[in-house]
Amino acid sequence: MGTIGEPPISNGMISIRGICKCFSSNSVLKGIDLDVHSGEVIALIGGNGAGKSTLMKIIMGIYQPDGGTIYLNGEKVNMSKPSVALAHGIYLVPQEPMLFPNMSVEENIAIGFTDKKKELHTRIVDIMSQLGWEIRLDRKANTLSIAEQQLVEIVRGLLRNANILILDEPTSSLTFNEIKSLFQLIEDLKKKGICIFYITHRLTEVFEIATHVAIMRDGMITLKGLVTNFTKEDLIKGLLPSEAKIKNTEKSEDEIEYSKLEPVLEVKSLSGYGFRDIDLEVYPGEILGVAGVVGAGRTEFATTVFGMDEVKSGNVLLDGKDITGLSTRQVLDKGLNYVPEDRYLNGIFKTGEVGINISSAFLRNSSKFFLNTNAEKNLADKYIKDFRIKVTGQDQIMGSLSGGNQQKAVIARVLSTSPKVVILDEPTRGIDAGARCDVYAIINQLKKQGVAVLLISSDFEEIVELSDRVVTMYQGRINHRFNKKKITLDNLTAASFGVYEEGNDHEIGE
Amino acid sequence: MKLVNRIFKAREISSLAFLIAMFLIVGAVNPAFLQTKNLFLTFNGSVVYILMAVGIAFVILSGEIDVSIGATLGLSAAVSATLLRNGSSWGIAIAAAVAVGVIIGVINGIGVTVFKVPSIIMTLGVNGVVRGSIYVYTNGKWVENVPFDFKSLSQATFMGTLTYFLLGVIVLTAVVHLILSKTKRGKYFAAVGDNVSGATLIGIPVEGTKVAAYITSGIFAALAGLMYVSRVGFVTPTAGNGYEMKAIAACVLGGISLTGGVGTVIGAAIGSVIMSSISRVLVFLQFSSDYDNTITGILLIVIVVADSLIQRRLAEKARRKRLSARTLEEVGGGSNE
Amino acid sequence: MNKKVWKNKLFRWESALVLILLTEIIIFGLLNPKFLQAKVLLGSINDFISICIISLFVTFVLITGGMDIQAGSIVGLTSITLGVLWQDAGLNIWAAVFVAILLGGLCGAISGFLVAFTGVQAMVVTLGGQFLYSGLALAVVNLSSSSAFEGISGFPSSFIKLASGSILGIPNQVIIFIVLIVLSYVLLHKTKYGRYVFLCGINRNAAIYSGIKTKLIIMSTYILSGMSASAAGIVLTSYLGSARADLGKELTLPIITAVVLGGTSNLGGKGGVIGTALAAIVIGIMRFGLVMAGLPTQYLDIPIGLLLVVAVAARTISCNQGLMRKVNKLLKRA
Amino acid sequence: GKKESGAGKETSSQETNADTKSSGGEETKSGDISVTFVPKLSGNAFFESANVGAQEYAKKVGGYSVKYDGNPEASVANQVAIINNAISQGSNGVCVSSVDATGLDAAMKKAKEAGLAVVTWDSDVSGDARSLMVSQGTPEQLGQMLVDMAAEGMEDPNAEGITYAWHYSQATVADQNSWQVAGEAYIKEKYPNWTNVAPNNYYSEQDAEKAISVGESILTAHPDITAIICNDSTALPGQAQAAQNLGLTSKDVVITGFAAPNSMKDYCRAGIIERWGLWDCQIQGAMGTYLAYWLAAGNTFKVGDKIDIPEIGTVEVMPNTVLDPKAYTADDSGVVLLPERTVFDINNMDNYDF
Ligand SMILES: Nc1ncnc2c1ncn2[C@@H]1O[C@H](COP(=O)(O)OP(=O)(O)OP(=O)(O)O)[C@@H](O)[C@H]1O
Ligand SMILES: Nc1ncnc2c1ncn2[C@@H]1O[C@H](COP(=O)(O)OP(=O)(O)OP(=O)(O)O)[C@@H](O)[C@H]1O
Ligand SMILES: [Mg+2]
Ligand SMILES: [Mg+2]
Repeated sequence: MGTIGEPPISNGMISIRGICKCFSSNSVLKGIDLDVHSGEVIALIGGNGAGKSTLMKIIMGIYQPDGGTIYLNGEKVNMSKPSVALAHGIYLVPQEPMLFPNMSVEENIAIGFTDKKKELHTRIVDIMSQLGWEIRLDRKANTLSIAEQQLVEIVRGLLRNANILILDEPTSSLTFNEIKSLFQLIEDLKKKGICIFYITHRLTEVFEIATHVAIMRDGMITLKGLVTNFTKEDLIKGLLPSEAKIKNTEKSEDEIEYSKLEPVLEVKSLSGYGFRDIDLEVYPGEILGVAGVVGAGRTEFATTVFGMDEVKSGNVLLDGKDITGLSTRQVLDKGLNYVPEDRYLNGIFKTGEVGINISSAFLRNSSKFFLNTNAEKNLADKYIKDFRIKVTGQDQIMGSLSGGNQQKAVIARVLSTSPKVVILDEPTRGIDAGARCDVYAIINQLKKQGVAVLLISSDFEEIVELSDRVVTMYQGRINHRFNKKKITLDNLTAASFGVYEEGNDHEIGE
Repeated sequence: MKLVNRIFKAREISSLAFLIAMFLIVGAVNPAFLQTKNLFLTFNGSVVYILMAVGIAFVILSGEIDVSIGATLGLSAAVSATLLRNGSSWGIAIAAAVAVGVIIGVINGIGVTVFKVPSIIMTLGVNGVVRGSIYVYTNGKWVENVPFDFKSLSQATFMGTLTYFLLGVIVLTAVVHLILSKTKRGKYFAAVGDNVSGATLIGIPVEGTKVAAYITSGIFAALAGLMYVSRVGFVTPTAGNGYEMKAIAACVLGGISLTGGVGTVIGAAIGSVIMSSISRVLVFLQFSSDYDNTITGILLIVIVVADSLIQRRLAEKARRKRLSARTLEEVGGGSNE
Repeated sequence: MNKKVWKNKLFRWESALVLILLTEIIIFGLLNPKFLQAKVLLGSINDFISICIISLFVTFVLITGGMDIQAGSIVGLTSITLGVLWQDAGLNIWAAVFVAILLGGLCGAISGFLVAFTGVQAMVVTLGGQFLYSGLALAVVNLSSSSAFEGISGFPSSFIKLASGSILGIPNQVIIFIVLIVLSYVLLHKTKYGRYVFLCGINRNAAIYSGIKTKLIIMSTYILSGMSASAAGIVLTSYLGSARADLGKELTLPIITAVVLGGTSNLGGKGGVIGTALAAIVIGIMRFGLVMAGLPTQYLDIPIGLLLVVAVAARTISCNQGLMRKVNKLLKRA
Repeated sequence: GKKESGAGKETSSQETNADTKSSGGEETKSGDISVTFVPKLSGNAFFESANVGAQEYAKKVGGYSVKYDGNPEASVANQVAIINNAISQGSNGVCVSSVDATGLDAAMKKAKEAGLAVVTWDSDVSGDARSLMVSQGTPEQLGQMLVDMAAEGMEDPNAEGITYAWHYSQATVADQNSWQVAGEAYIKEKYPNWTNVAPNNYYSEQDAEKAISVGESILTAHPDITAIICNDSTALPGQAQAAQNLGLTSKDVVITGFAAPNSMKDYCRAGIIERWGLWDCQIQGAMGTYLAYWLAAGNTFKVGDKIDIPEIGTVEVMPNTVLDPKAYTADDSGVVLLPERTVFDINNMDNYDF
């Protein structure tokens, strides 16, 4: 539904008219029209690769549009480069943090500001405390976890006093408390009359803070309007490809007979850096959810089991065999594999082809010395088909895929080693509803095949939906365990913040 | 404690420590080395290297490399020396030399930013062209008989021992350091080298910054060329051959990371003093000059490896401390740091 | 961009190199007919064979995202060691050759180890290696009865034949080169090892998470380039009939030039040996031809430098429409 | 560069004509004869002025043209490449100053077989690999010359406690080292009272900056050193500059060696250095290239013959053994010794301009 002719320029604080963009052959934006007024928060939702980030990058002047114009308060502006956008009070908090790794947090926030160092510092401290986020300002950015990096990016954006603020999936790796405080702040900004683009894949958030919502699909805006005019179902309908059914993840309600089963993975009072005294066992065909707030130590626990970090004490048994302190390579061979949290840092071969990405772990067992190109091809094709990875071919360059498809490819690689145990760390981070359903389907698939799944996620809805049992981590320790009945949002949230008491908890169907 | 860590982290401090240690050891073996006279000779003798290193530091900080500075030194030296010999005024000679530096810098900059030629290739090519032009310009001959007054400039001293050259270089380095560490635009160089896309996002003119870096390194190489002429008094077509590698090594010794974004020109200056002292040190240690390269190589590797290991240990220690800290917190403290 | 495009790109670049090569041959042939005599043309390879041999394997190093500026100095070290082993230690010449190759591998291994295990930038380590190994070469001479400046000569003719002989009119050096091209091509593009080399270059972390022993892979590439350097040293020694400590000291930059001109990215993760081989020949023939055309050697750096910059600039531009537009705009303005 | 490269181009185009006429065959009319003049490295004062001599002489005598072809890097491989190029390019003769005593043998023999006249100058290859060598003298002669110049600078060379050192380019260059070796031997016998403070010598790799810093260090590390012998044309001015930086003059330390007059005149006037030496490399270059032409033109010689060189004089072809007793001897391989070597000082230096 591209625009025919130029509609009159509204008095929007920012008005976008007929923006088009294509990368080489792939046309990503096909004539976008959008108006946002002061004090509005427009939630931009849409599948991976719908073109949300691209549109924002164009507004920010990072990419040049192939066609179309941008009006600020009615007058035409040529966003030739970011400095122009900044000069007009536009600021983009990018989807993937772009900090300066060798600078301290403070320098990262301060760079580009002209104000006095002193008052800037006080402002930073203020906003931090206002948000209740605690990151030491003198830490080097390259020691920050992905989540912390995102916090810093947000703080930077808020400090800019931009009058048009773009938040591209700011909460993709945050958890409740951070998000809550962020939303309070956004409310204030609303009142100040700042207009905000808010990109997210979490529909609940849309209803929490957005005034307007726009859905993008295949480079066009398929529906837009006041949030109040829509229900969650409407949005989901609008998101999914017209004929696709809304939920293809049939939640398997059948209880697992634990008594009959031997645990595949046993962790016995494991202590390492960032966590201690972890006791848990995962059974074949079970999904064990691991909930917790950012910094709870879940990633550290997972990576340590995966042989990336040093074990302080305790041990890990896989099929009763001790795999404590083995190298990643050995752990892999023993049949445990891990989907990393930071996709860009540890997950993808950005400039490599999708095929190469998928086969990279499978190669070792595929052939002795020479490459077995056929086996590779078949493998890649299989997963691209099964996981509905959206590519022009298995030889598309990974970096040009959208987040969701990249994530699917990474999961494909992990499964290509046919592991007995899979650890998924934030498997749906920055992934759209459609892809999310696919990933859930994949996970349930694994469950059926009798693979044991350890699901780390900051998105508790996800955990509630998928897990058979849940442990919550709090400050590096497992502080509570929940069986199927007791897995509810409130319980998990309470437990993750260490304020859960037995008894006054909510059984499902109470 | 914090201070100690800070000092450990400030790489240039540890290279300074190394420099001092080296001098003391040599002094222990052969006290003649520690005579103030000789120390000043050593420092005065490293001005050319310091200029080269400080100049190239801009390029390395901004994440690129420049292997054409050796040739730049050669050409600017040849040009200025020829002018001086043919009786033109100092002003003209200096202007000409600097012009050479600027032009080469601009060419490098354009090639790397506009035509996106990998910097090693761009400057490698330019290096060849410039080196060749020296032969064309000098017709392969030496440029000799530079006027005595210009030569004597290199010996003019401030309070007896400290040459004006050294004084100037020190001041220059200090100023540059302040610019890079304190001013908004100065910080851009490291920022660009640290994360290009991040720099673009916050509106830093990435390409402009890189061009500026190359021009700076060109100018500094040209100044080095002038000092070369004044110190040496004649210019061979091979003047400055291989200095680019020495300058790079100096930067590395001084704690500048070749991946960009990390380091200070102070460090570069210290590194160049180390580099230029080695051949002197060997004389005092009674080592055969045969081992000149062997020792340079070993020093370079040992220092850099040792340093990198220390830095990594510190980072890892910090990380683990932070992580453990989170687990040891009293249950109930709601923070996650 | 999809594979066909991507493949085309490499393909296009390699064929571009072939084109450059042909034009060179034609032009120089017109300037000096002698140039076209097969004997002359093939013979000319003798004088840049070492660059060809070494750059083939330095390609591996660059693909892992590393850098190797020490290969040149390993050539000299190998050559003199070979001489000393044969003359002073009285080793059989072929045994000496074997040891020399191992030595080259060892030198590579040392640098490679430091690069892979201590995380020091490759450029720095190999810069150190460059100083170190050229220095060691002199140290080795001091072990020998003959002094550094004389060099060691009088090798058995069987050894001299290695480089100066020919089979069916094809100089041995050319044959050696072809064999090595095939070898490195298969190794890099047809084996798992080669794939791992690429993966390490694209994203080392991801490679680790895929269970690849990145440290060993990275280290191994330096061993390969070290051994190729010693191979070159041996060929050169045999060709000159004299073992010297200072052989190859001027090769460093030409090698890097050949590799990158061949289309290998100095940022890692991308490249190939065919391009390298072609580029090495393009440069070699260019030098040779220009001299044949009467240009004194000392001016050679100018055209070579220009070729390098222009060629690579042309490549990057043609690969990038955005740039294309920009450049066109610039040209229009001018 | 114009004049020179111009000359180069000119000759090459002539050759191509020649070749097309005589299909690469070697019978050539004089006037088409071209000689490739190969220095150890280009851009070095010594070789550059030798080239000037060669070029000017060729113009004067006529009948042949000289192409100067050297590589900025002094290395065997480079020189072999240059000789090969000369062969395939159809040059009629080469006149080489070899960086390696044996490394060029193969290439030179190849040139000989290809019918080129092969002559060496300044620094030789094996006797059987070339016809004539234009020598500035034997290593002994030059080593002695260096030592004698040093001795002359001292009040009393036979006094006790005389210390000295050698400072030149590198351990790997042939001639400078052979002079040093010969000089050492000469000192042993003639001045046993001298002591070498650095038996393994100081090197400055033809880097002027390095020559100065090494020079300064020598003078401070050995404050009372009597003499420093710099048998390298970069090391000598560098060493002199170092002395100047330390405010030393020829009274305090004797600095001498080989370098082109122009590069040392200032230091001599400043009283930092009294005497240094060289042979007239311009004449040497002229003779070398002329003899190459002479042979290429079809003339032959036997050891003992006399060859007349226009305007320079008549020279006698001596057996190779004058340079090295155990050298290869044959009728068609001999040595021509240059008239003589010059010692420059304040009085005569201005008669020379190279
Ligand atoms: N630099 C680029 N080069 C080529 N293609 C690109 C580039 N950036 C984005 N694309 C393509 O443009 C499309 C839109 O990407 P974009 O990142 O805007 O999607 P998105 O809506 O932000 O997805 P997500 O929700 O995963 O962030 C994707 O198909 C992607 O492959
Ligand atoms: N690359 C890194 N270098 C140093 N420290 C890191 C790195 N990555 C993470 N950390 C530290 O580990 C801590 C945990 O990171 P993160 O927020 O991912 O914790 P986590 O336990 O994974 O949280 P979650 O439970 O949400 O996964 C961070 O607070 C950070 O201090
Ligand atoms: Mg996006
Ligand atoms: Mg995590």
